[in-house]
Amino acid sequence: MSQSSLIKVENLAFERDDSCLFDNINLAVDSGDILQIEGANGSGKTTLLRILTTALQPSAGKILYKGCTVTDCRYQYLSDMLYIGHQPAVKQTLTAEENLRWMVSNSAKSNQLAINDALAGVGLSGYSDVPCYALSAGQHRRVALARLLISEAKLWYLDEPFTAIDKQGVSYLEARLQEHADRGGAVVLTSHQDLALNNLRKYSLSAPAGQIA
Amino acid sequence: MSQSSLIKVENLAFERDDSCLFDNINLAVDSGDILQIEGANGSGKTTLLRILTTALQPSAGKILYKGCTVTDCRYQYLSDMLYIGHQPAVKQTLTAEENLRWMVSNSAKSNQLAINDALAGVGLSGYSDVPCYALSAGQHRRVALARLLISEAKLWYLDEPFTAIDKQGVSYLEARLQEHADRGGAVVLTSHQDLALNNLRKYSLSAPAGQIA
Amino acid sequence: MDGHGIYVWSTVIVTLLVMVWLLVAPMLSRRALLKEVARDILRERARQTSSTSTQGES
Amino acid sequence: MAHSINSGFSAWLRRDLLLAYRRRGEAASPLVFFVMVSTLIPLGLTPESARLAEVAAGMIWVMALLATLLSVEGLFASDYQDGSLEQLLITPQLLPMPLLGKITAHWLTTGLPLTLVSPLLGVMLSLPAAGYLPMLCSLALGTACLSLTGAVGAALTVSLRKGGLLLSLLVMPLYMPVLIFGTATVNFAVDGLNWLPPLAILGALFAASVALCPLAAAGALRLTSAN
Amino acid sequence: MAHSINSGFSAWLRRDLLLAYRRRGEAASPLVFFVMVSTLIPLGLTPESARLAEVAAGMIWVMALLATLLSVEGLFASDYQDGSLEQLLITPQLLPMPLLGKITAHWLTTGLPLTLVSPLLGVMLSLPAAGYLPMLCSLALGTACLSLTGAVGAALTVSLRKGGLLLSLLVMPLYMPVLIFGTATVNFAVDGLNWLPPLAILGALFAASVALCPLAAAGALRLTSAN
Amino acid sequence: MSWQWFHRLGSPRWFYQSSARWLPWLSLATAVVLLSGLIWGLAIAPEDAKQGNSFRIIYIHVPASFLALAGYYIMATAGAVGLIWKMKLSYMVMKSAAPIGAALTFIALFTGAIWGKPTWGTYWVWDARITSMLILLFLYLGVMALQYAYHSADVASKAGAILGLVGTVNIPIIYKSVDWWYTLHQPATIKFTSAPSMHPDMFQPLLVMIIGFYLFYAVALILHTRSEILRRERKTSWVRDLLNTKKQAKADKQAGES
Ligand code: HEM
Ligand SMILES: Nc1ncnc2c1ncn2[C@@H]1O[C@H](COP(=O)(O)OP(=O)(O)OP(=O)(O)O)[C@@H](O)[C@H]1O
Ligand SMILES: Nc1ncnc2c1ncn2[C@@H]1O[C@H](COP(=O)(O)OP(=O)(O)OP(=O)(O)O)[C@@H](O)[C@H]1O
Ligand SMILES: [Mg+2]
Ligand SMILES: [Mg+2]
Repeated sequence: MSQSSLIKVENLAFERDDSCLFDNINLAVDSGDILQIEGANGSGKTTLLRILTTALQPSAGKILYKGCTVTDCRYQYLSDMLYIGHQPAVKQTLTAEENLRWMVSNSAKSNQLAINDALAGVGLSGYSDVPCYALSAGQHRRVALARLLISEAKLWYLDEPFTAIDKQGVSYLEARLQEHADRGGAVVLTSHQDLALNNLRKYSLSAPAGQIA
Repeated sequence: MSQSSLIKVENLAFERDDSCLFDNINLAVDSGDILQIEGANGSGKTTLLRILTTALQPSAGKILYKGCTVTDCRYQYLSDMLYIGHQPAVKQTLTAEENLRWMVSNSAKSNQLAINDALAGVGLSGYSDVPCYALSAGQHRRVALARLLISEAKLWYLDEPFTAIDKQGVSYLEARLQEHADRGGAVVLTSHQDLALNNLRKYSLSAPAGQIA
Repeated sequence: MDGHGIYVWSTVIVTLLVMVWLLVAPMLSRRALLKEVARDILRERARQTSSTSTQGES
Repeated sequence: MAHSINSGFSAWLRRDLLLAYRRRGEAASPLVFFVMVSTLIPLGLTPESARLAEVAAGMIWVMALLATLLSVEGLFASDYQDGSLEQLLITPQLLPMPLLGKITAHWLTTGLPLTLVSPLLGVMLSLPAAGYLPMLCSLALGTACLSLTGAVGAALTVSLRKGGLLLSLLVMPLYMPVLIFGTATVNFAVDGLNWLPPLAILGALFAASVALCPLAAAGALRLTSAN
Repeated sequence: MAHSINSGFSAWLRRDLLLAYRRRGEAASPLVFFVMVSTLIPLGLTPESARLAEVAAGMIWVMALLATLLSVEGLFASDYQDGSLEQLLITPQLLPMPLLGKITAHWLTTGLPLTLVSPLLGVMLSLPAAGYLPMLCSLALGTACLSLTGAVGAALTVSLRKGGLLLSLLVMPLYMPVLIFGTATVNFAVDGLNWLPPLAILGALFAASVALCPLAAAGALRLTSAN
Repeated sequence: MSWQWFHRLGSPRWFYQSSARWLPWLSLATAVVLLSGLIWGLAIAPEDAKQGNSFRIIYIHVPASFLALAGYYIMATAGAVGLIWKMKLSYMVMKSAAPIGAALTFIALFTGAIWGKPTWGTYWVWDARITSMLILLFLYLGVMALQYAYHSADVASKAGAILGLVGTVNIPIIYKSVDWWYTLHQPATIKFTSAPSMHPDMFQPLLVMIIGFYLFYAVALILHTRSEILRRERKTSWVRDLLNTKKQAKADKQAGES
């Protein structure tokens, strides 16, 4: 039944400038899973996520999506995937609404109603016509996170999604992640916080030897 | 005994584009205090901190440092103050060590030994000659936070200092803040996390009416 | 060289200087690199011995 | 998939046009630069119109080239900083199409306005009447080549913060043929020669750039943004 | 406090020089730009030395001006983005001194190299022999004025992301007097006139800029970065 | 099996070790050829009827110009091989070829400029070949600047290779266009002395010098590549072993001597 895994990572390794960041990573993510990647600062969580999204090339190993390597089914894989990184890809000069409309333009649900709902969901309903440079740090991130309320992607990769978000926002987001997993989606996220989620699995990256205090 | 307050804020108000973000803020911070400013995203925590550091002008009210308005004793106040904002002021092309040496160049303790100790303290001892763009998100912030281990400033303003820092790092920092307060310093910080600190006081900013979900 | 000597010799000298630099620069950097590697090896050895004798330094 | 390839093009085209519209003041800057530098020239050289006429075509072209060069630097810079470029790299669409969309938007907001305003400069620098039509044609085609080639350079330098002037070093040599045939088109017309041959060469350069540059830029982007 | 005022100057000077040194390749870019654009000119105009000689002084000055203009844009940009500028605003030192340090570093890394390399361009554009010394003097003084004035513009535009081309709009008018007296110095010398008067005017412009520009830039920074 | 040599050729280690063996012989040959060519050209060959002794600059100028151009193609080819076959060694060759090519281009420009003074009365004219040569220098400098700008050696070499490739497409275009541009403007006063009419006594030393410059190029390229290999592989075990065996050999030698 190995095909039934949504994502299967086999013997993944990454080295940069001839020094190995991690190797021998084996992971499987199924529908309904939420996988939290843990590890100290600099242990390679972001790097791992970027490899999973195909933005970086691994030095060795492979990533299978529904049993087929991601280079072979690249279009399908990338269409089913959503990634929110450290940098939220929010354009400073556009308003929250315009940013969101642009970000989800590939999605079927990209109508005005859905966008308004999503902005209301992340607490930005009053701000839809404020340019994003005038938003606070947390509001800025919320614009990017609003994608989660519209996206139809099955697979979410989230790099520290809770950064700068207040408590109420965090619990709202947690509920949203839970819901996505319950509906058969899968989430891979990094976070330094403990999350209140069912069916949460953890994967720990160890820090490169002897360098982290 | 009102002079004994290190910082005293009286009737502070701030409005931008004719809409009031907050008003009537009264605060006092004494030696040994740690003050956590709380509030939802967009409630004005960063704005308040920037006003306290004199980077922004308040619309009304005043800030007293040891009983004298900060515009009058500007030099003294700014010399005794340390501010780490959302943007950590870390130069991407310099190494961690160079960044730190530069940041603390006004401090008496800015010798090589102190710098190495500080870098080791934040877990970057192996990275002192890596340019900062090659650091991870958390390591990047740690470079800025290393200032706390050298600084002789009495008054620390920290805007979400724990962003992107791992758990071990957070508890190390908490201990450092505690120590600073115990030695007679004062800390004003914002954070969405609950902190494990003695003599912690909280100040809540309420969100501007009806806009935050 | 009937007044043209200065032109000929200046070109010859500059050319030779550049060519010599082209040969010497890589040799110097190679030597510096070899030294650096040697230093790395020594440092590693020192670290190994110290970490086996005094367990758990910073 | 045909649909989605196209949508990559038009979606990014529309987005970049919207962004440019949001910063109208700034999007107009290459134009302002073009006009202002052209007014510096009489100050630096000579106010005599007979002598200006001799240099007019060359100067207009040199300044158009510089204006394009300077603006092409921003093609990917802000996208890199705020993470949009990373998102672009992981869109399912093939990379060259969105890039072509971005480059087209760039041309529409710099090359095209430059071309349209050039007759004004022609008047200021006393360009002979026969030169106007060839100048419009050659600038329209030529600035498109410049945007396309510049995109490759911009992609190669995007992850170097503030790489703007390194960019000039990289692409300026590549710009020289365009400059030569561009000025030749105008000068041929002014001298009463047949100006179609140099224009045809510009057209050929344009065709080659459209075919190759988005590919090269895509390769360069994957490379540089991966570190 | 005398000590700390000076330390504000030299600390920021040293820091910016270190930053420039770290990106040597890039710090050399204004220079490269200057040289490369100067080769565009014969391509655009004419390869004949007699005609080039006529425009040499003006062209060298226009290109030096552009190179400075383009590099001055980066004076505060990266500091603004990474938060260093905010830290600068809350240093206890008086703001103009650190700013003067930054501006000096900028001149040392752009204006000075430009000046030193200008004789080479003089040769390439067939500048008559009498023009070299005046060119060196006028460029040294003039580029310093340009750096100082440019800093005010850079401070005004820093909080508008990517305001580089808007900047040109702001400072270009301020650059015109420098350009006029700079070229005049060289052209007077070439024509066998006394070139000291225009140079003296440049000197006066420089003195005024040193006194005023850091103050104005400080005011502008406080204003723009406060939002 | 047939790929084995290819694989070996791509191995920096193999290159480093075997080049150490040929290098002394190659250097010797270079020195002999260059010296004899230089003496022949500067002292023995007859003076030119029109230009007198300044003509002797040709013995440096022309070989340098040849190599400057050839060097670009060598560099671009190395870059292309690196991109296509992902061969580390050829990236290192590419990186090494850039400064050498730039230096030779500089020599060509410098000698040409100096030569211009006695022949044309000016150091610089905007002749088609001269202009293209200047542009070639810029292309080289661009590749070098890109190499220095990136701290990651991997990214730097790939970026340099892409730029090199774009440059190769462009070089013929640039040359053709500059040539065309010049014929539009050509002032009649300036002409090169034409090569084919050269007397054999003058031509033979030129040939020797050209061969000498090719050899020199090879030596310089190998030297630069060797140091580049060390730089990039300094963390690998074979470099460390290399140093250990070297030390061992030294110790043995000392023991043998005493
Ligand atoms: C900065 C100035 C100069 C540059 C950049 C330059 C460049 C070149 C180049 C690139 C070539 C090689 C052409 C080829 O491979 O076919 C060449 C050949 C040659 N150059 Fe120069 N040159 C310069 C000045 C001069 C001067 C002043 C003279 C003598 C009056 C001269 C005489 C020659 C001769 C005789 C040849 C070889 C014959 C030929 O291929 O036509 N050059 N030069
Ligand atoms: N440059 C600006 N121009 C106009 N309005 C701004 C600007 N910066 C912030 N604001 C507005 O001021 C309010 C307060 O912002 P501030 O950054 O102080 O919030 P915060 O409490 O720090 O939030 P967070 O928890 O998200 O960091 C927000 O509603 C925001 O939209
Ligand atoms: N562009 C880069 N070039 C070279 N090394 C890098 C680069 N980016 C990251 N690194 C190094 O790779 C390691 C892993 O970085 P990564 O960003 O993946 O860590 P992380 O686990 O996400 O850390 P954090 O919790 O701080 O976000 C770090 O040691 C870092 O120094
Ligand atoms: Mg990370
Ligand atoms: Mg905030």
